[in-house]
Amino acid sequence: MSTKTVTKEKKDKVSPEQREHYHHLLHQMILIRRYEEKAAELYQASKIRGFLHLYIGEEAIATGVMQALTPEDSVVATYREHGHALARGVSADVIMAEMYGKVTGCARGRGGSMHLFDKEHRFFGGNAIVCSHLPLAVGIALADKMQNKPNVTVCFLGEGAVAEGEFHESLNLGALWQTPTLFVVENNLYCMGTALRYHSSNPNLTEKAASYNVKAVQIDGNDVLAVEQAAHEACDYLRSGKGPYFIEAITYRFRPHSMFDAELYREKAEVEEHKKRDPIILFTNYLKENNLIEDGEIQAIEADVAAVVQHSVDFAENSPWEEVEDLTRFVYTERSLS
Amino acid sequence: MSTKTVTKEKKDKVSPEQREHYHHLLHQMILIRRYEEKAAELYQASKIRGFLHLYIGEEAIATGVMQALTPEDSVVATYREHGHALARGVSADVIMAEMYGKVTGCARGRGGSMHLFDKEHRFFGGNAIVCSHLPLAVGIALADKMQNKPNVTVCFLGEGAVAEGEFHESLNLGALWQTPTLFVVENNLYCMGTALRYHSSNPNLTEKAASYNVKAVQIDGNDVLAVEQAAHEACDYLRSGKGPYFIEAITYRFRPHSMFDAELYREKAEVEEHKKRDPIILFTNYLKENNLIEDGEIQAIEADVAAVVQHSVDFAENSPWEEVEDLTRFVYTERSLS
Amino acid sequence: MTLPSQNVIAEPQQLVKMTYREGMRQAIREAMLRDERCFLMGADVGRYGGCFAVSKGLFDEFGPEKIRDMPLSESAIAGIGIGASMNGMRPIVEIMTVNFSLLALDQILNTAGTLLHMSGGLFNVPVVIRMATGSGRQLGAQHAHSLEGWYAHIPGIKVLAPGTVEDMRGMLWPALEDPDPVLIFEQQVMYNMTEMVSATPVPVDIDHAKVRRPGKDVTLITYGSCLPKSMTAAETLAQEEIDTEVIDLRTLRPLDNDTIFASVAKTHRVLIVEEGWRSGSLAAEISARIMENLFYELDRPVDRLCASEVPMPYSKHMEEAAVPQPETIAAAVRKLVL
Amino acid sequence: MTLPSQNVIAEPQQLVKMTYREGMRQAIREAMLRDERCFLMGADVGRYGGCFAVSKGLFDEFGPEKIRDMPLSESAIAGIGIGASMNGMRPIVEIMTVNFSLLALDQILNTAGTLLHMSGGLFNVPVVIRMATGSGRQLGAQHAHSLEGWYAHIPGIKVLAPGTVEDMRGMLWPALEDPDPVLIFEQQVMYNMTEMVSATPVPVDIDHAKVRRPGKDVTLITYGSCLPKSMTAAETLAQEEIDTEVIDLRTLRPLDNDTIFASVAKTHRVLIVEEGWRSGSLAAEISARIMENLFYELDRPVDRLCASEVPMPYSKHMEEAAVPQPETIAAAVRKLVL
Ligand SMILES: Cc1ncc(C[n+]2csc(CCOP(=O)(O)OP(=O)(O)O)c2C)c(N)n1
Ligand SMILES: Cc1ncc(C[n+]2csc(CCOP(=O)(O)OP(=O)(O)O)c2C)c(N)n1
Ligand SMILES: [Mg+2]
Ligand SMILES: [Mg+2]
Repeated sequence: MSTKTVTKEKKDKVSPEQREHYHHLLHQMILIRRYEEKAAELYQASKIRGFLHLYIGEEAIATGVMQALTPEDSVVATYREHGHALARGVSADVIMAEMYGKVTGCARGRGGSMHLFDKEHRFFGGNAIVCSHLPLAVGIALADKMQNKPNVTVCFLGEGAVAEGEFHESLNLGALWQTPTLFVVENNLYCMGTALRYHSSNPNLTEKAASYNVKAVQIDGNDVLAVEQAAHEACDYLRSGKGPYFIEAITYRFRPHSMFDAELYREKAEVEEHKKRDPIILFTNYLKENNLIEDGEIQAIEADVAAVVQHSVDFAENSPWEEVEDLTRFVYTERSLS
Repeated sequence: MSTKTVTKEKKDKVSPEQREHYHHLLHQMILIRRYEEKAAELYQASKIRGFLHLYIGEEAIATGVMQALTPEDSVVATYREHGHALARGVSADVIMAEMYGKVTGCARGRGGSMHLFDKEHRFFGGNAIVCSHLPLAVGIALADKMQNKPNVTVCFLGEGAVAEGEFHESLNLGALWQTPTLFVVENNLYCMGTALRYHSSNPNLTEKAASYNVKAVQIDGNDVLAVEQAAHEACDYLRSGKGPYFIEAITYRFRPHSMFDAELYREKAEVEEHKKRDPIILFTNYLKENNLIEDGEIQAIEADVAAVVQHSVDFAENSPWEEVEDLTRFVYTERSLS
Repeated sequence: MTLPSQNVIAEPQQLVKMTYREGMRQAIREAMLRDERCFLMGADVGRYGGCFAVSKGLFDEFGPEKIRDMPLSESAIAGIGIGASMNGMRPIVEIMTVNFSLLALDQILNTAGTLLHMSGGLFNVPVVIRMATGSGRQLGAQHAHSLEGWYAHIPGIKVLAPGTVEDMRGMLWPALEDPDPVLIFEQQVMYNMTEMVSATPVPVDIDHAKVRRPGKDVTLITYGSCLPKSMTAAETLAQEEIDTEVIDLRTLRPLDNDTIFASVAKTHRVLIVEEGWRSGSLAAEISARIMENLFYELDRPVDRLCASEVPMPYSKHMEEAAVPQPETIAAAVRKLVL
Repeated sequence: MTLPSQNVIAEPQQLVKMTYREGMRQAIREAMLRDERCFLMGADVGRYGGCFAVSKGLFDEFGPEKIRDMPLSESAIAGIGIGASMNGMRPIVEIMTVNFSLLALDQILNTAGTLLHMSGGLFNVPVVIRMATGSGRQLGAQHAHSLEGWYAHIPGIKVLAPGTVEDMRGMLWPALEDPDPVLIFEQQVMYNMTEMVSATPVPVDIDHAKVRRPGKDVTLITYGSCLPKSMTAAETLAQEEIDTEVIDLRTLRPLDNDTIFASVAKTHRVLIVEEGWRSGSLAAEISARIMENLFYELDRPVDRLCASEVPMPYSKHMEEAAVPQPETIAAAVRKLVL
């Protein structure tokens, strides 16, 4: 595990725009955190059902990466994707409605927590077969490349996905065809209950990625500024047409894998140890130490976030269910595509 | 492609046993060659049907590797496996009968050229789904390991198989569990009609294998002595329990991929160039230069081989077909296993 | 290990309350104690305790060699299990759920299903592959398939579907005794279901379907999660003086025609209930067999109640609408006796 | 590109002799010329000319960007095609044969089949996936499956099975126009079959089955390689004054009930012929539908003639015995009119 902490140099001269940007990053991370804390609560209250995978502890990654994207870029994510969807700009309301299973959800309540979709934000799911979204991401990027569009496709995956055959096939093909795909591995050290050393004969994932001739870097995934910087470097590289890029962001999942996990495989103390490097605390401290934020501003962020979260809950609560008669709609397309 | 030629040092003092061993190697290679030349002829005569993949040009690999095995070791091969079966000691008669589709064939005529099997010689096929036999080989080796048997399992594969997801999964698991599996990649530069550079973003296969922490070496697959030596080193390593081993043997397929290949993807001249490094010619020259074989001895080998080949054809010709009533036998086992 | 004849166990058994989950856990435990060739392998079977907690505690009891945690590599998981079974071991392979088993389908169909026949009867594949199946937990389109009936299309494999705790407890033993590949499909939604079962292990007769409720008016053929639903429906119908015979298929391949036909010849009216998609369902196969063998016995056309042909929606009301429920089952039976 | 209405093409077409293989080659060529979003991708589609020579010549005409050679990575091949189709392209994906498609089944079922429904109608998957299917060439157990009827179980995809050169030539166009995933199963054994077809492309009506031979005594329902065999059988039967109506399903999912039912209502006797394994066959589904809808119209129970439930043997006489032949088809029809 990386032990690097958030960039230490004093930032005395920071432009107002930069300051605002920092606040935006903090806002995003706090939004994801509070939103998921609420989701966990709603799960206990049986408002949300199915599998619910929380991103708590990993917020810096989605937040940092999204800063480097344009609206035309594409995002493909796993089942642990509330953070990615929120950071990409998908409305908190429609995500919450989706988790409630309401028709106003971003997938009409058919997807649930694991299958968030948003066409406008080019958010291609919410995919719950581990690693099956990697070929998708290569294909989406290939299509951009063949259409001479300067876009990148970001694909988030867990370190557990690295063992799947499709990882191998996708990295090879992405590299072979030089598709503008950014693979971001969120290495939270566990694949459900299996630590990396028990499922990978070589736990050095950047070495694995490099064996496909894919440019690969390892970063501190709890340091939002480090993630942001790495994402910018990656996207510059990708937009210059040099082929895929691989970021391994080391992080930690503070919560159980899903709501059904008794966490037999790790000690409480280990979790507590990692919580000391909570990405939100790290970044807040950094901002405070550098006089880049005031307490009141933090409170304002919290207040704003609380309002957004509450609004999403109200929206979901007050939304209707999909009509049962519509069950068989969208198995096939209703109208012809242009 | 490797440019190394067969080991050059003069061998002045060679024991009679060693001399005999060399003749055995040559005999094996010539047997495979003549046997397959006959098979090609029989294909033209419609005696053999289906897919027929010839090993011609690659004989040094199977021949060399088998020298390091004990009868208790296991062999798992591809659809291009006549050479492996012969070198492993499977009877030429039952292989030929199999290719004829006769009930006396090593798989009752149900397998054909791509599916040779022999339980006594622990020859686990003849597998025709590219790469699907790698997990088998890891599993067979795992079973030996769990039963504390000192055996190794050799798995032959083509370089085309390296792109499949199962390659990745199998190397990882073999390495993770330290199974005594020897992966022998017969790199004949083409996956059907696709040259390595068009299907692998990194054409350095030992580098790929090493990224799993698997011990990997590249050798000249046309040099039977180099292959034999590498196989011995590999098996020593494997029997000492250090985990899987990967040999990339560079070679060339002189014939089309199968009998249905128009060879649009390579020039005749390229094939001719490679034929200069015919493993049989290289080894014969080496033996001659070192006075390790006389012309008469070569003729004797050819005569013996011709008799074996002819015997196999006669055997096949004179064998009966399986009864049609037996079609549904062996979908399930007829008796309970002990 | 050998299977005690069922007749031997004639003395009354002490009964204990057990969950469906515990039934399989005990069965695995007992198999491991009985036969040292047995071991459990799969992702998260060990330290995590099994994705559905089936193997919880076994890692502590048997250790990492016998309860083998694996990476997410479904194809290799199946293939290694197959290989190990061919070389003296009796692996119990867990592929978390049927949804992920599609990644292992090549191994199941092309390797496990073919090897015995293709090798002319030489190579048995005595592997047992377990996986969870079915909907009912709001897990959405990629986690709620019921494909066991679809798997029953594959020659060379056997398909078991325990619908009671007794069967869950008692099917593994005969499955492990079977010389051929056996798939066991466990109903996700039933893991917490309890039943009184024998305190000592009793192997179940996997060659025959079982009449769970005798009746004279209608034959209701089902299995798995639709069995308890059908029993409930039958109770409701009994109050309306409709006497329903409920047949639990138990084994989906090979199907036990005799038990089915005997019941149809008695009742002359048939409903088949299952959770698979209707087109190409196992229910279609049963309907076709009845057509072919008992056409002139039928008072009414055989009817099927299957799942809607949709990827499973997340929201509860939609998921419930997509599959048979006690009310819809009862309604379908009523239509047959009108 | 838009599909010309079939009515528009009313003028007599110039006819040319064409093979089934050439039919698809021309269809691909025409699609590429018509629509710049189209490209062909798959292993050996380019330099080799396609494993069955379907795309021979296209690499020279369109170049490596449009005729994309790929590694052996079936899952990624399918997944990348799906991804590219979701982002503006119209890929024609070739997965050599149905036997290897099992490696891509997760992508086909869990991704292509679910995305539209799971995303609440947001994301279309307009991909076309082609593969060869069927037996008849002595390719043995791992190269001779007929699984298209099995694929027809999957919601969200369409399954086409050209049984004539006309259909092979004319199905790709409407398949590419279709906003949903379409699988095209090409009969290996028919690639050399010739027919007179229109010199200019004519799209085929993929929404309806086609009566290939009107008749009044018996309805024979079939498709693909069993179509010519059934036509031969029908001619034989005609000489015995048995008038057989032959229905070519053409599209296996969704099934065209109307055409089937209309014929059954006329003849009252039905035989379904296909090359898939009997249990769980598409034939079972059709039989069940007839049972449910036309029970009282039937003079005899619907009969099925399918493949023996065995992995396909290599030897010619056994392979022939395993699947329907004109003689066995005729015999089965005779039994219906006795
Ligand atoms: C193919 C497949 N196998 C297994 C699962 C069950 N599963 C869901 S999430 C998960 C763990 C994945 O771990 P990782 O990739 O590290 O991501 P993380 O959950 O840690 O973010 C598993 C095993 C699945 N969804 N798909
Ligand atoms: C999964 C799968 N995909 C495709 C094929 C078709 N196929 C048979 S052999 C072959 C080439 C394999 O090349 P390589 O691994 O280099 O072995 P070689 O034939 O050169 O010995 C292909 C593509 C197959 N049998 N299995
Ligand atoms: Mg993880
Ligand atoms: Mg090769």
